[in-house]
Amino acid sequence: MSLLDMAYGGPSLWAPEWLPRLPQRVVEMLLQHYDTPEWLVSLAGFAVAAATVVAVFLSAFALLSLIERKTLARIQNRLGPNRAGWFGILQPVADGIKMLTKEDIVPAKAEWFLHLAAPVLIVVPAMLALGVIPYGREWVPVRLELGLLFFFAVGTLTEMAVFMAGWASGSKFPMLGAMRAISQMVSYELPLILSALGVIMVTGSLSLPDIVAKQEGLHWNVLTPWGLSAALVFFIASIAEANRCPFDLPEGESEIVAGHMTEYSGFKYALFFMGEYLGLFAISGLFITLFLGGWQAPLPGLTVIPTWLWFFAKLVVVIFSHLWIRGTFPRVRIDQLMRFAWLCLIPMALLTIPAAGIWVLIGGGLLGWLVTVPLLLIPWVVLTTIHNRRLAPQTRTYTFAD
Amino acid sequence: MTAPDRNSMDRESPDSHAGELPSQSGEAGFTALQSESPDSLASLLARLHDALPQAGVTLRTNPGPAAQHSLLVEPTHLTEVCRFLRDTPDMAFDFLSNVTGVDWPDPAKADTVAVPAEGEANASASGFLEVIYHLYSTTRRVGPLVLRARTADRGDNAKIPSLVAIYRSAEFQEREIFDLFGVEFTGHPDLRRILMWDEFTDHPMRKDYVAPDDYEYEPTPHDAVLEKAKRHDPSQQ
Amino acid sequence: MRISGKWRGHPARRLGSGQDARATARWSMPGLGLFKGLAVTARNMIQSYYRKDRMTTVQYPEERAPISPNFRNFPFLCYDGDDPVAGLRCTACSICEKECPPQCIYIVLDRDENGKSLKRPKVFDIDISVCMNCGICAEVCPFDSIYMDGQYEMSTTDRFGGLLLGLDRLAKSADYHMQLRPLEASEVAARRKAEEDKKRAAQAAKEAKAKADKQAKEKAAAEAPAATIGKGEPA
Amino acid sequence: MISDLSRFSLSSSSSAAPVLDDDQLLHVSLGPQHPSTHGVFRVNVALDGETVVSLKPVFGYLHRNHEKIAENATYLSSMPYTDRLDYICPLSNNWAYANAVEKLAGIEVPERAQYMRVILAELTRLINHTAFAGFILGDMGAWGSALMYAFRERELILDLFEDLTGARMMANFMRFGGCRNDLPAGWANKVSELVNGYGAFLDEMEDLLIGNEILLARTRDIGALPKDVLINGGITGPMLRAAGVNYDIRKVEPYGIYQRFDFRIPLGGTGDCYDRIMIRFLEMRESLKILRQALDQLPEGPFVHPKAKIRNFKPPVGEAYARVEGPKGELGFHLLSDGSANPYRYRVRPPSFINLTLLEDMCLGLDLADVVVILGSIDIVLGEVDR
Repeated sequence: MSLLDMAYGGPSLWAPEWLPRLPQRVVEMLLQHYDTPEWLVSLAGFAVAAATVVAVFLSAFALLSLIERKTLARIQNRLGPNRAGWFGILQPVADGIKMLTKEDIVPAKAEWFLHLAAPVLIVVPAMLALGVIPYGREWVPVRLELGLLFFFAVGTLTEMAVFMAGWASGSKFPMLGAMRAISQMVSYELPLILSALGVIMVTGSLSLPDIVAKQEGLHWNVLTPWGLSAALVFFIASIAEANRCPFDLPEGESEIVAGHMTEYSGFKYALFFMGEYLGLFAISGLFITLFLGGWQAPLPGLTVIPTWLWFFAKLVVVIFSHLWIRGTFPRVRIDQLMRFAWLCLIPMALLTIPAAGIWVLIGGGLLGWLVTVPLLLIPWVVLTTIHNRRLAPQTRTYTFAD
Repeated sequence: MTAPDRNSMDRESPDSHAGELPSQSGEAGFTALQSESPDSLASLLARLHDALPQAGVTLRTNPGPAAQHSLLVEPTHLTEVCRFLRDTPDMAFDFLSNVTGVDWPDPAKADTVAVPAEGEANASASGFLEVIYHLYSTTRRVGPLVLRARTADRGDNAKIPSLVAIYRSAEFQEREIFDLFGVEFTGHPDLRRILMWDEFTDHPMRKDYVAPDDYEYEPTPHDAVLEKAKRHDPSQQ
Repeated sequence: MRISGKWRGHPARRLGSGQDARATARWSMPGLGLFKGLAVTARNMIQSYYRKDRMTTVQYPEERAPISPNFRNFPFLCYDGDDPVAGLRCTACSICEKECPPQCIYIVLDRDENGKSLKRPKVFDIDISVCMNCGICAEVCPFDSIYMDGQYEMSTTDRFGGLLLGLDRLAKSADYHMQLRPLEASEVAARRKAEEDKKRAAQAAKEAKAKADKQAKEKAAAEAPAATIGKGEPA
Repeated sequence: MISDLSRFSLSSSSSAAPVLDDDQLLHVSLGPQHPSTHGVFRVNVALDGETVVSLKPVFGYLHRNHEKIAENATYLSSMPYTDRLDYICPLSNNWAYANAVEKLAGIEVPERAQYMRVILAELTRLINHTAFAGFILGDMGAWGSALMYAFRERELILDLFEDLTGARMMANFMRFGGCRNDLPAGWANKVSELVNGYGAFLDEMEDLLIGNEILLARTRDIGALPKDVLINGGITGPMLRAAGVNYDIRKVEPYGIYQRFDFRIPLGGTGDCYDRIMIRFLEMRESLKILRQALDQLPEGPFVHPKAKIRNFKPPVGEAYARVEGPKGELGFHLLSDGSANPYRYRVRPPSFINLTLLEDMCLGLDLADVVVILGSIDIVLGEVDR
């Protein structure tokens, strides 16, 4: 028997499925071999699992920073970075070296400790949130019964960190950015959580692995009317939570230079970027988990591919749509942003909850569709049209004088 | 001259469309804008004399091919004249396009460019600063009506009343002339330097302005400049 | 003033050729404009992989965009023949120096020991850190001497000296000009040749005349032996 | 229900901004190093929350006293400097200056040169409005896409300029009495090709921009002022026409040969930032029309008046004010000649500069984010503002 078989109790499981957990198991086995106390074994196991997640997502961050630039470049008919290494593959390394070697400037009026702590506090919650997401059938860094709650709880820490950064910089643009960030994040947290409620109702669990398990066999939540509606709300709110275009007001560079990051330089600045990208991974990961079936393969025949690869494939798709949106849309204004949250997203998120309830009550099927589709579609059309009418005039007239 | 009304297009009416609106002023549309001939300028002048006899507006002829003749207005009556030109319905000079400042250290030269009529008094003995306004009428589509106003001298009395209250477009242009020529526009709401920095003291567009030689040393093929730079920057000697 | 047309419609509707649209959509899908925008960017992204007019980047050191024959950069001085000193067309007349807007040309006339003008520059400097490539020097030159170069890779590590071009770097042969701007150069060459021919013809005529005079003089001298020596050939 | 909830709005665009004590306001200096001030422009804004309470523009960071330089240079020597006024559209500036000098000295321009000038000026208008569409999206936070598409097409026109004038931007092409050189062989055909293909690009840009709900939301009802205020404030160009004022110098005072072409002046209704964008798009369509006609009618003949002087040009004593419809508005040159080789006084009437007169009026009571959009919709170039 191979080491793997010994570790996982039989050849029935396909080895690559276990690959991400291999370091953890190896460390645990080694420690058990030397009669280490049980608590130390599990502690070391957690440490290694965490290290795996950190390593994976830090390299993903580096890769994404390159991919984002390449994709945006292509959208804009440019080539993107292609000088550092083959296809620009070493660009993240070059960026990293640049960021590390740059002078760290702290403004004279800054609260130096908070100024230092803010970038760290941006990264840590994103990392914590990444810890509860099930990446594969067997790859769940931390199996928490209240995983979803934990995710949202640590997510709110980001707001504090952003405000800390803005306030501690002792400067005006960061302050404006921080105030924007707080109002935006608080407003969009609501639709984010409310739209997840339907999933919790249907699953009956706050545990993320359970939510994924419930969606097996293409019973993805997004393929139900209430799920689609909730997914839409969640996706839009997640863009705002991740401070991405078109909701990137806190760092709206054409208005307030770089918002809360204006007074940062060097590695602290890089940490903000890292936090932002990790946050994007986390929120996209949660989106996949809640609505896109998590690590589930779309078709039964495709299960030969390891589940964690499925997860990352979906992650690529979700993140690409973020990039695509960034390459297309202008930024909204703060009052429009707020109005959209309170008058469109939150009512819709609230409506998905009874819709999910009705869906469960009826048990899906054609009747479920017939009842819930109008229940959701009509409010969507009405709300967005009202919103659109407020934003966009119905007609415009231009005359031509000879 | 018929005055086409720019506001008269009924844009909101759903029935109006191409070709149905009456053309307001004949086939040509409107009088093409041209510099007013001395005759019509003279009639305008006559009306000005009638309406504002105290203003002392005189005609100045432009000897060049452009033939844009101008009206010289006493600075003390400039605002009245402009208000009259703007508010009289069949004049309607509602658009102040351009404000130019000119420095005339030699007053005789000023009279070669804007020639006074026979027998009229020539410019004062001392040099002066001149402000030239180009007025247009967007409704009547005529112009430019050139107005000139001259200060008493180039020193403390270089004052001309501001036109900002009548033509908002003069706001930045008057600030610019104040900055670069040193004409004080009395009544300007916010008369500060605009292009030069606040601490700057001289008026660079005046003819007798001497540029400071406090620029950085830089090798150049021009020996004179080089020498000057070397004199100024001892480290290069 | 006549109103000749009217565009009336929902903004999400394309203006088209600017022709008058009268149809008005009562309701248009919210977000339709956003989706149209997404379609445009997606099309651009995909087409950037195979359409040359979408991906116009020229990767500079490896590839270079073709330079138009009219392209102008810094001036150069044209000389005929092989010798950049003797063949220089410039006569140091200083017209370009006077007309140069940023005053970046510096000319010193070459004189012999008697102070007589040699009609050539002793110093001809162009400070290309000041030059703004306007081409007025080439335009005003009456001697077909100064032309605009197409050379644009002029970067140097020497901030001052490297950007001050003297005669040694400015003088370029007429062949170079012909290569750079065949149209202009051949026109100039033809004109110069015609002038040269004219000059030569005039000179030949003059010489013939001188010869005839000489012969006449010789004839006269034969008759009167104490004649002065005839004037030498013109230079 | 919706209108009841409008009190959630953080923007007090509907109500007058409350006037607070100065120390309760947030004073922000936008610029001169700011991503969306279009150069080294600076505005000092006093904010109540994010609402603009006062706004003071600060100029002069790019001031080089262009007018003084021109007074010390010959008439011809100022021509390349006019390229650097509004460096997005140098050929319009060239024309405006040549126009003024021709008026001053009474110089005739031959037929072919007139057509060449119209073609170049309308191509310049295309460049300016195309780039504008990119910039305004940039000001709204969509960095890149629209701007890159705009610049991609702008490059094609700049290639044509390079073929003709020798430089992509600093053209220095117009001369008093014509143009510097004739069209190279095949140039007119290349322009025709470009003009024929440009409509497709405009369609694409319109798809990307004009229906975009976010853009609509950001630009609608922003920065509109009454017509008479705009005229009184000296606002010209697309900004004025977006408010519905039918005033285009190409029609009002047809300089060059504009009276020969069949084109229309698009007029907006409200004059908000959205109308300003649309008017520019419609103007580009009309420019294409003018270009097609000019290319069809382009006659043979001299490209410069045979008696035009290049060296030792001295206009007679007098003065002239001439203006053209530049892409950004009325671009005027006022020249005073004392008969010498240098102008006695050389004055530029820069449209970007005077269009900024009403910036504060447009921005008061709006958000900081709107200031950026309004500034973008005015379409300024600092080379011209600061001169």
